[in-house]
Amino acid sequence: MGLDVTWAVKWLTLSAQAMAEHRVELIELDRAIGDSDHGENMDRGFQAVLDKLAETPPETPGAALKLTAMALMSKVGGAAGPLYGTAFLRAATTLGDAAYIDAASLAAALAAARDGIVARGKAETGDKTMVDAWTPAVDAAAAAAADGDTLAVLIAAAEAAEAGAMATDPLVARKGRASYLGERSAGHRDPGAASSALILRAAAGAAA
Amino acid sequence: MGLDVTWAVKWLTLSAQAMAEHRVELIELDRAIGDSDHGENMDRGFQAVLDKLAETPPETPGAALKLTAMALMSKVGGAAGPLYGTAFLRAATTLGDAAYIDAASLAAALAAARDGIVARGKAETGDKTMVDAWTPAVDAAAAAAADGDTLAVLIAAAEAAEAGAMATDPLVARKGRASYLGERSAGHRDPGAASSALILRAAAGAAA
Amino acid sequence: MKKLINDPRAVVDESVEGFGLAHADLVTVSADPKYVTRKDAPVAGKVGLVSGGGSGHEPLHAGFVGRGMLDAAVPGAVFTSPTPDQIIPATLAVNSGAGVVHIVKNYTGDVLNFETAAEMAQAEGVEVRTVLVNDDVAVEDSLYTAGRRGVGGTVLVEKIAGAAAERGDDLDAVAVIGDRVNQNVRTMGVALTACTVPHAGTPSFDLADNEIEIGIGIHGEPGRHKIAMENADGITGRLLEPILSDLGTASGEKVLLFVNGMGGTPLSELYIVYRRAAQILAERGLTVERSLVGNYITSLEMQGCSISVLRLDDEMTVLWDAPVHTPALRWGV
Amino acid sequence: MKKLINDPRAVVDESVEGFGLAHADLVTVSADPKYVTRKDAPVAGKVGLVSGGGSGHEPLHAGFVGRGMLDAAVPGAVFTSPTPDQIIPATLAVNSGAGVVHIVKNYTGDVLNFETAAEMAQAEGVEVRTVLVNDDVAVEDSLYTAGRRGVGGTVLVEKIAGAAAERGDDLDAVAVIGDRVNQNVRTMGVALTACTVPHAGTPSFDLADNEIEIGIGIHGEPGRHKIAMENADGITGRLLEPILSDLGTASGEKVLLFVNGMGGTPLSELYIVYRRAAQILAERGLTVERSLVGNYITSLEMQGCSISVLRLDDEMTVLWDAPVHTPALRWGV
Ligand SMILES: Nc1ncnc2c1ncn2[C@@H]1O[C@H](COP(=O)(O)OP(=O)(O)O)[C@@H](O)[C@H]1O
Ligand SMILES: Nc1ncnc2c1ncn2[C@@H]1O[C@H](COP(=O)(O)OP(=O)(O)O)[C@@H](O)[C@H]1O
Ligand SMILES: [Mg+2]
Ligand SMILES: [Mg+2]
Ligand SMILES: [Mg+2]
Ligand SMILES: [Mg+2]
Repeated sequence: MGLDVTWAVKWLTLSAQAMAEHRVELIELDRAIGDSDHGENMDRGFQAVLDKLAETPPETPGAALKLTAMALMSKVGGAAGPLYGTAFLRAATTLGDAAYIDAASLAAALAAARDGIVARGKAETGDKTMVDAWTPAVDAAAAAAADGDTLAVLIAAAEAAEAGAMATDPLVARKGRASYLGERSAGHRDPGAASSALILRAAAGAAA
Repeated sequence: MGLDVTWAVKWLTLSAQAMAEHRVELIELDRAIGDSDHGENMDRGFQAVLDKLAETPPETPGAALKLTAMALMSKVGGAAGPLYGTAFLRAATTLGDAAYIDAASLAAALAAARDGIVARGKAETGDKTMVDAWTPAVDAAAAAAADGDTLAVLIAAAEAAEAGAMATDPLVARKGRASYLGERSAGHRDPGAASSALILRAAAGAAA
Repeated sequence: MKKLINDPRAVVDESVEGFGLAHADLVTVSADPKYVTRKDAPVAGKVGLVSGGGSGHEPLHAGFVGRGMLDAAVPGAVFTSPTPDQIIPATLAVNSGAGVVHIVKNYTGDVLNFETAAEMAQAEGVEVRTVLVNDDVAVEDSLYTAGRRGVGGTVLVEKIAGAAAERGDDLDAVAVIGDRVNQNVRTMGVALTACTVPHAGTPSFDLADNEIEIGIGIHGEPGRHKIAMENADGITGRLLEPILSDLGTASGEKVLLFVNGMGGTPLSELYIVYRRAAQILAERGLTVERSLVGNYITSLEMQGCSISVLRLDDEMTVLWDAPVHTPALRWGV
Repeated sequence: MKKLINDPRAVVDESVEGFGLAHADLVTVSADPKYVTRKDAPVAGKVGLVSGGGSGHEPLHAGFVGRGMLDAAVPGAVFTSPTPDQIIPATLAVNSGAGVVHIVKNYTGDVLNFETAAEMAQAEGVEVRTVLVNDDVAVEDSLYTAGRRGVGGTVLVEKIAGAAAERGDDLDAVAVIGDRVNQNVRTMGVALTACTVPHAGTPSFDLADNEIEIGIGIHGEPGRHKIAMENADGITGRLLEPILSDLGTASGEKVLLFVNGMGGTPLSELYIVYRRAAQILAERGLTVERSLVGNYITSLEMQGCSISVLRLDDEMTVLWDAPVHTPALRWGV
């Protein structure tokens, strides 16, 4: 079996909830080393995702992610909009029309998402961006996928993403708006890494 | 004998000192019911008077007051500049070329100054303006002049002006910038009345 | 108080000097006595237009010196009217023989200083007319006050009278059109924050975080009353209501709508106010024929705005549209 | 936070609506997707110019839509770059067949969103060139950052490239002159106060009463470093020094000097900065051929300024002087 469109819709719904709940926190993180909009942008974007899901309920997980990509691309703006848009689009492409996602294709979809972010943003590990949440998540997912348990893959990814986001605290940013601060960016968590961890935690929550 | 040009120069010098010393206080009074410039304007104006006195030392009290009128008119600006300018000009005209001022002509000069202010500003007693310091001062001076003692005239004028200035506290302004505040102007001393009292006190101080 | 200044007492000197350097193609600056004239003044045969007042309202007045508007501006100290020894030479400098109109905002200081200057200029043979601007509806009872203040309408008087002078109207005609603009314009302002006069160093009034000051003038003096903070639509209604009722506009009339920033308010917010004001005017059946949005008559860094409504007639519209070329207002040239 | 707004989330919608009402003679506003086009767009045979970015920098960009400058502006949320679904239709709307130039400030968000939009517009048959503006010398080591930001120079690129498009230059030529302006302009800014993004409600950074932030961008992000408050002459020197050394100007060269307010600074203070900047340039043997002083690219109500110096050649000067008719910049027409 594996994860189906119900899981995907639940994932996106929980993600939207998480963005609304953590809106102020993400704004605050962005205020410290950016321009105070990340939480607002993500909240607005995922509300648009919910609207789209209600409007045209998707029939496959891939369709749900594609719709998400389009909504985020057209409603988030800023750096995060195109990056998340590309991530969800690449994941959707990997999943194709499949009705069910097994552990291996789940791990592959996560890897495709991460690769999309890197392709667009050109950030390397340690540049203090959302990549620092995604790369450990992708690695942990790949390792967990061997056992074939999708929930275990998602939990591993979420935990790794959370650890990765926390690990951005001491880093000096080299990409995105925070990079203008140089050394002053150290001591603050990257907002995009934080929102990425929330989204991946929502994915696990939806499968639990 | 009476008051001579030395007295006049000392009066103006003490006035300049008083304006410098009370600059912030006059600004604060004007801040409450006006536009925060009265102390700055008077200080600037009387510094210009000092410069003029040094440049072309006057030979009569009347000449000293005329020079003062011109300096205030050209350096103070605002409402106070033309009002004080006219006051000093009218007083100077009254005194003419006399080398010495007796009590009667002193009282007449003060009355002329006050009349000048009223002629220009059209304020009545109780309108909460500098007139409320000048009119009691002129009345007290006239009464004291009967005894022929110029110092007594000046002390009477200074005391009356101070009382008059204090008495503006509860009034509602009907002229000048404070009038825009209506009832909100009550509870504050009129800055022009306060500076008038300082100037008349300096006149007494110079004669002591 | 944080300001981009050097010595607080040199603010006007240095600012006017910089202004003169930046606009050397348009204006000439006299440093002492301080005044700014149009580069080609006096313009032969043309009535001269002189305005002035305290500094701190930039771009008013110096920013409006140039073809089609003022011939001279006379800046006083911050929030302090200029003195006759500045106004007189400015008046003489722009007199081509056709006489000079003084545009004076109705504040005791401005009135007295311009009055003295006009008298002395006349004594020197210059014909002077005075247009007194008093468009501020916040001053309710002008019997018991120094009368209504000159505020936002001043900009409109200067533009339209300036165009009349430029097209060759004579002295009386320029004064008459200036008066007509004044009689047909009403203004009301609001402050969200006070401003700080450089030499004073403390804010000009105290305002709590949830309070605004309604019916302010332009000198940082407190307004008619404080009210609790409201949203932009609410504030706009509060400003516009007394303007329209005092002006007595009737459905079908044409107006110019002027939303002016007090210096520290973003342009984006002025457009939010403009939006609501335009809606209200439309509801009243008024046609907004012309509009102006921006910081034109300010109170240093104060946050807030004023709204002015000018009832237009065809001649005023033509004069409004006439070419103007000044540092702060320019079109048609 | 006191602002003349209604719902913090409606700020851009309502402000752009008001802007459209106030300038209905010049622009057309599309509400959703949100973008502003020149009233007569597409102009037959003319290369289209599109710019955009986060809101909160008004008058940039919508204020520069009109003859001789931009054909379209695409406003994002406050400090958030717009999305491809706005940029694409704006691009299509101003394409007359001669192609479209995107003027993009170098921020990751703007670059990515315009990149996507350009790709998709090209797929629809519109030739697109991108001019990336990155004039901010505050970003020292562009190897270890997202690269220099696009700041004050953007206004100059838009004006000069706009004039090139208006005179009939082809797509590549317009992009080339835009690039040339960018390569010859350097900017540096300072904040005396932070600004508050409406939806955030707290100031974008913390600054003590005696501190200023040097090397800021335009999004309320903190700058290169904080220093103790200094006077205007000192600050001007600090901003100009890195500009001139990076630009490598030589005595005898001609420049355009642009002193820009961040939104909450009085014009009078900008002229004090201009004065000192002009003195320094004169000391270096540079000739200030053209100048611009005012609030053109802002950060909401932030107090502070930026200085830009553009090394001029004759063609740039001619294009700078060419007629422009937009809500925020107008001359020659
Ligand atoms: N080049 C990049 N590669 C990957 N992620 C990036 C890059 N640039 C920025 N980001 C991510 O985007 C986040 C900021 O998003 P957001 O605040 O919405 O956009 P903006 O910086 O345009 O305001 C950063 O915290 C970071 O995680
Ligand atoms: N019409 C008037 N008649 C008499 N005195 C006046 C009048 N108007 C104003 N004043 C005096 O001028 C003072 C204000 O002076 P100042 O602050 O220097 O001028 P401004 O009000 O122009 O800023 C007031 O306190 C008042 O005493
Ligand atoms: Mg951000
Ligand atoms: Mg005063
Ligand atoms: Mg004053
Ligand atoms: Mg942003």
